[in-house]
Amino acid sequence: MSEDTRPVLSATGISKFFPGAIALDSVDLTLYPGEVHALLGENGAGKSTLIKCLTGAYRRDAGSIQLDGEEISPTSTQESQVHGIGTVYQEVNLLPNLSVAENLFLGRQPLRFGFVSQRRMQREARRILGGYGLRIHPAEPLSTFSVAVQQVVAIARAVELSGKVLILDEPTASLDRDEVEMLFKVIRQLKERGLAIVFITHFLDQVFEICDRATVLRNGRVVGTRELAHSSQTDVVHLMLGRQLESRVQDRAPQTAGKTLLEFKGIGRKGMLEPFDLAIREGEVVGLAGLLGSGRTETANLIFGAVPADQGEAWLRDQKIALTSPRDAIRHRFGLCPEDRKTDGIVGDLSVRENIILALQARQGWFRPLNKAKVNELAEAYVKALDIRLASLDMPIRFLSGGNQQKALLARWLATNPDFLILDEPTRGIDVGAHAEIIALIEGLREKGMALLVASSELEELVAYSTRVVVLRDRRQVCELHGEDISTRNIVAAIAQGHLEEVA
Amino acid sequence: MTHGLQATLRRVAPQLMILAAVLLLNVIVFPDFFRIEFQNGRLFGNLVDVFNRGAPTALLCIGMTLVIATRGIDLSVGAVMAIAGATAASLVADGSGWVTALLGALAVGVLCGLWNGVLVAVLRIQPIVATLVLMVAGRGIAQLITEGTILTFVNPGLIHLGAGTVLGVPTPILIWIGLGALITLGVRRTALGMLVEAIGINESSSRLAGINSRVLLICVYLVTGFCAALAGVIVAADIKGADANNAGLWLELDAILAVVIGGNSLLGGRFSIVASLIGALIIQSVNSVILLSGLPPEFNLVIKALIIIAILVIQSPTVKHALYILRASAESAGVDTPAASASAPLAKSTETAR
Amino acid sequence: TIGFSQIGSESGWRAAETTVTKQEAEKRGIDLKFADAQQKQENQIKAIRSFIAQDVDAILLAPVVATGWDEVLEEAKDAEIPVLLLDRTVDASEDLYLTAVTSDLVHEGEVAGKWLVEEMAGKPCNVVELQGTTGSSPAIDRKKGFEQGIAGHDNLKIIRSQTGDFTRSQGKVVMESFLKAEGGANICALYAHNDDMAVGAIQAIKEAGLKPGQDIKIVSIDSVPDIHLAMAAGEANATIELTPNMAGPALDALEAYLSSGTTPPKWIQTESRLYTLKDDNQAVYEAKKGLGY
Amino acid sequence: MIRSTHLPLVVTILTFLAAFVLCSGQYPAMMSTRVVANLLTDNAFLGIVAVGMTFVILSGGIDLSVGSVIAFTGVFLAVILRDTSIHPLAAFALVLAMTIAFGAAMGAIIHYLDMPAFIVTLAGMFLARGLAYVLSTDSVPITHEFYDVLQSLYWKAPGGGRFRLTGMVMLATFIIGMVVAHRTRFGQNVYALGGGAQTARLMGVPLASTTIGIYALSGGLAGLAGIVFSLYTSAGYSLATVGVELDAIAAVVIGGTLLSGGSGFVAGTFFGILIMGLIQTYIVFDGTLSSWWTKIVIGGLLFAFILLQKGLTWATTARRKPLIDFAAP
Ligand SMILES: Nc1ncnc2c1ncn2[C@@H]1O[C@H](COP(=O)(O)OP(=O)(O)OP(=O)(O)O)[C@@H](O)[C@H]1O
Ligand SMILES: Nc1ncnc2c1ncn2[C@@H]1O[C@H](COP(=O)(O)OP(=O)(O)OP(=O)(O)O)[C@@H](O)[C@H]1O
Ligand SMILES: [Mg+2]
Ligand SMILES: [Mg+2]
Repeated sequence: MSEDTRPVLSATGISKFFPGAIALDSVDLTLYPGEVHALLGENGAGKSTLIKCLTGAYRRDAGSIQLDGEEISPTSTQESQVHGIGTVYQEVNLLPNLSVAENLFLGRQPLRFGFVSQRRMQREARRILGGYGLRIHPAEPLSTFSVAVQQVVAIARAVELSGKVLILDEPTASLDRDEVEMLFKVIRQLKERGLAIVFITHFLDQVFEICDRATVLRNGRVVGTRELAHSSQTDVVHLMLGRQLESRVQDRAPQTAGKTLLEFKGIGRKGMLEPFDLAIREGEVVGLAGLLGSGRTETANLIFGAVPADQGEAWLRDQKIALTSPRDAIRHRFGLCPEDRKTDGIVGDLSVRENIILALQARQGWFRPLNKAKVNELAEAYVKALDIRLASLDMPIRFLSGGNQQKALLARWLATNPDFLILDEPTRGIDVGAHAEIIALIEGLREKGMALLVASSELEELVAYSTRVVVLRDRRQVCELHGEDISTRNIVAAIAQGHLEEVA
Repeated sequence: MTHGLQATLRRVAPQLMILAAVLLLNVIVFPDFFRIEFQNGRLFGNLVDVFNRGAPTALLCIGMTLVIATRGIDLSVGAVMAIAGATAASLVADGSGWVTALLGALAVGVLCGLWNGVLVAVLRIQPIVATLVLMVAGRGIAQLITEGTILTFVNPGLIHLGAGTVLGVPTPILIWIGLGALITLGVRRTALGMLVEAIGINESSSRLAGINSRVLLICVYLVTGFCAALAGVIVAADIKGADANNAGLWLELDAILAVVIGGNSLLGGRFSIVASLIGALIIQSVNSVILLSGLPPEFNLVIKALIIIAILVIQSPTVKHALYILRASAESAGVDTPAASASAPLAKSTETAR
Repeated sequence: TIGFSQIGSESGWRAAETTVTKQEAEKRGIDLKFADAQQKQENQIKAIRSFIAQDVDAILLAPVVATGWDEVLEEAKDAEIPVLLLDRTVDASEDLYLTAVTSDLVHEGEVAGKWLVEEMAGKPCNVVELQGTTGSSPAIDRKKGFEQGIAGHDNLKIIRSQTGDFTRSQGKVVMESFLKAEGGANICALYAHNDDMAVGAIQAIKEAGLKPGQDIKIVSIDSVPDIHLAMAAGEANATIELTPNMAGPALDALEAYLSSGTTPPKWIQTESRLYTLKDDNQAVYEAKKGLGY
Repeated sequence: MIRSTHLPLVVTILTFLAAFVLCSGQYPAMMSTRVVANLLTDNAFLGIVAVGMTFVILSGGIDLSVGSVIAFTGVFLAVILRDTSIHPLAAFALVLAMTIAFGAAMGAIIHYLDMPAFIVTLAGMFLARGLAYVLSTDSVPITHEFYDVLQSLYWKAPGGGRFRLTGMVMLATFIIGMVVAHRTRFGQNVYALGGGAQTARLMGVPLASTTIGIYALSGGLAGLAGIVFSLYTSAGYSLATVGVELDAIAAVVIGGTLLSGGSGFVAGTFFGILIMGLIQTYIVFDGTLSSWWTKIVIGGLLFAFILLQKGLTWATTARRKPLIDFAAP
């Protein structure tokens, strides 16, 4: 990163306006060859918008971009690909109906006599994915694979496309440690080849592990650029939030759980989840830990009735209940914040307000609309309580940044005042500030006597709020950790144990 | 309340403007267009005709708007009209009273809606294919009832629904305005409107939020069947006979067109029944231009196509956006009002980026 | 076995033709294979080809349009299957079919025109015309015939002509607009290409407060039962019959040809009878009611 | 190994074969070269438009204008051959250029004005039919000797079946369509568009040229179908081929292509066409159905096929096992 190397890409004065919001206000970004550059900022700071402007997915309203000293102005992502800028956008952006190989090579398929050669394409795909430790059949449609695999394919595609710059927008949000390691290995190789890499994430550990410099955005403006070797986490966090993050007391939650609320006996579904028993008491947070694909999401969906169980029974306050649909569950005052907020969570074109009251209204029934004043009061209260950043309650929720969407979804369920709340990856894509708030929120809810089931891939977080952790492996419960036993190390051990067995 | 009215007016403003333009076109080809007389116990005039003849399309587009809001489409409404008309006619022919006939026809329409709804919501067949089945078979069923003939009837009660008047106003006008108002209030004064929009935008999310999307979807198709049946009865009553071969033929396309001209997206979501109804009036006004112009019928379709294309282009998101920018920059070029200067940087910079 | 390729069932008259054809076949003990083409020529061609593949003894064809039959008729000829045309001839060489039993569409229009000329007896008269479906041959020919019929009589003037798609409801709608555009008093006669449109128009005239049949003379074609009912009530003035019994003469000709080899004439014209108020329309109505119109 | 994505295709083919065997069991005359040749000849124009429709539907769109474009092509050819001395081949080229331009214009409107294909092509349908009326309301026979030459090009198989040029044109269209769909970048872009336009855009698929290309292709194939139809009937008629777009859509859907786009096969459409042709042939062979029962039975069979497909798809996805992804590091 010596001062005299010429930047690969330098953007100056990039601005982007949305109706009612200034997403980017004269942002500068400079990338040098062979550097990994972190782009940091709170939810809604404008990170995704910035890279969309850089790559031509959005038309920028002002500013100029220079690539290798030459002015470029990509008007489509295709154009930026031609310039050698490969990008992974925030939500997985691949085509589920095409095969893995076709996704990898879309737009630059190997040709033979002018025709696409499927055979060569698949051979190449196998080779490329092998480099990420992924051994799959590349002719299968992408939709048959889990989100994690899709994410890796998206990364592989972007890497293949990037001759000069690689941009990764929260690529690790749905990856496990091992995959993250694999990704970092690839990034280091690319760095050696002299590529400039933009890395967006909310995991500061990862930032300090892999990145050289960081540019921090706040409210659409650059508030600073730092050499990471010479700065600390607190410094960066301070820059991001504009305030200090109170260090939280790491007291273990006292064991004051109430009486048993729910009991599942031998509940399961063939081909999806092995039968398991689980009891949850009031004022208890049960954490679900496991590797990708271990069945955490399945457990959550099964308990919520989103995918009905085909065996076992459920008891609520010693009464047997039927859980065949989300509606049943909601009637019994359950709530579920799903993992994939884009497809299962938000209702994109409805306003933020309507999204917040949706579940409450659905429970109230078709013919008893919530009155307007109450709706506004509720929505405003939650926007304030969760610090959701928005231009207006009337704006469609899909215009919110990813993290703010997540908070709005939390608000939806809190508004129903549930007895039992299931959170599937509640902090995915959420910034450090909000992360702390959500953890505090979970503890607050528990103290009020709510029962929670939280699935998460972030072990530190699980350790922080769980009163009990259930470890899953291969869609089966393998062990349960209580009280003092709950620690990152023990969870990792419990997960890994299964791994060793499997290999043996 | 007034706030809601204002919002509605803002929503339908483009449609109203287009309607005004097409009506103006009518006046150009026929200067007496707006003259309304009271003649022979009924209002009599071209404008009355537009409202009266627009009734079937208007009725269809009430239901169609809801179906389209759920990201569906119903191609079978024309056929359902034929079935309902045939049912009503054959019931009065068998000696039933007009009330029985009407109820019977409506019941049959609802049944057709149920069939479509089950195909879409339970069997998960894509709406366009699911309703294609009834579109093809339905006319056959209607002909089965009438045995291919025009089933003429003389029951005055039934005829009154299509050709009669109430206080001088043709009954169909009252029926479609009444039903339109009823259903608009029905969906907007309850939570139904929002829930329908929610399942149209993202069904999976809606289901997880506890909306009974399956039943709601079926209900929407039931409403469409009901509206189609009512339209069928009116059309049959109008000519005092059930014409299974021609009643409602291709009218589903007009209804869909009306919904789109009403500014509703075929991709589901936000909807406005009032705007669709104005869309129906626009289509009928276009038909009226064609009839009044006196041009040879060979040109009917070309004229209709050109006017519709013009309307759609004006309404397209791209043109709307361009107009918005144009207006904003025109404002900023003018007097330096605070509002104008506030919107100026936005408009200008968007332009330079092009 | 005889195959019958019918156009479809787009109108009451068509349904009646189908019914009568089936009755005539049954009367003669013929096994009739019926194929409805849903108004599509391609379906008719498919049907004929299938009949050939089944090796039927003869084919009855009611062609939807005059052109486009050469190829398939040649195939029928190769397979030595006689083809008889009903209610419309085709633009094909005459040796490709045995005979055509049709009315003369132009003649029908002409009869209507002549009737109106006589009825008006030189008085000035503004005529409005309800055309059939744009592009269909009855619409074209009946328009032509009518114009021929009134040619040279300058007192008759066609002031408006628009399509009513052969349907009752369109007939009514278009008549309504005529009445408004021209004013009821300005219209003295209506010529409709078929009775259904006339029946619809009669309602429109009544709703406008005028007396159909008196204030506005009405002449139309087909002679379906409902128009006779209207005529019996004095609400319509004349209709020209297009008989639905095309199959009778055709089957007679076919039987003669098959049994004794007598080649029938290439064109068997059915009678285009004019009915006016002088006829006993109530009786005609009763007689026709059961024919499946 | 049959890949899961190929299943709808296999199902369609099996359905056709089973149906054909069943029908032949009832009417032995159906097992003849005549019937087979008729299936090809009579459905030639429908097959050709259905290929274009397959591309459109694969991309997540729809084209309602094809029936009218066929009619327009026929009338245009008939009128131009009647009124001028231009050679039919030149007229073919001219009309193809026109229909391609027409389709491209619709594609451009759909893309640049961001309007739904359903509505744009509906307006296109009105316009094309309207233009046909303006050219001539009457049906115009075509009597050029070149037409006779083209029509006399057939191979008479033993058993009386005539395999005509038009049928071969359809087969060729299908084969080329298959190659384009699966072996060219354009084809891949079509599938990509059907998988999600926004995503495809972010992945760098050129949306504008692909969309315009798709509708131009559909328009051009409708023009070709119009030429075939004019050979088939030796005439141009403005009321011809009403509702053919619905037949084409039905054939595409029966052939296993999803109307929502992104999944399906050109080859499936071929069997969809054959199945529809078979249904009609069966109804004619039966010969006892009245007009109304014909409609009801066609609707019912359509429903049966959709249901069969649905059931098979459901049965197979329910059993689909998740694939194990990551190798141990
Ligand atoms: N199409 C749009 N219309 C209006 N506002 C928008 C639109 N897209 C984004 N915004 C707003 O722009 C701001 C920046 O959003 P962006 O997605 O870039 O945030 P981000 O930094 O990527 O956040 P996150 O970490 O949550 O992903 C947000 O306030 C968002 O609400
Ligand atoms: N629709 C599907 N079809 C086939 N397999 C699926 C499907 N959905 C999920 N799976 C498989 O089920 C397993 C569980 O996936 P899932 O992502 O739900 O697990 P998880 O433990 O919740 O992981 P995470 O939440 O960290 O992504 C994975 O192996 C995945 O491939
Ligand atoms: Mg983002
Ligand atoms: Mg999960």
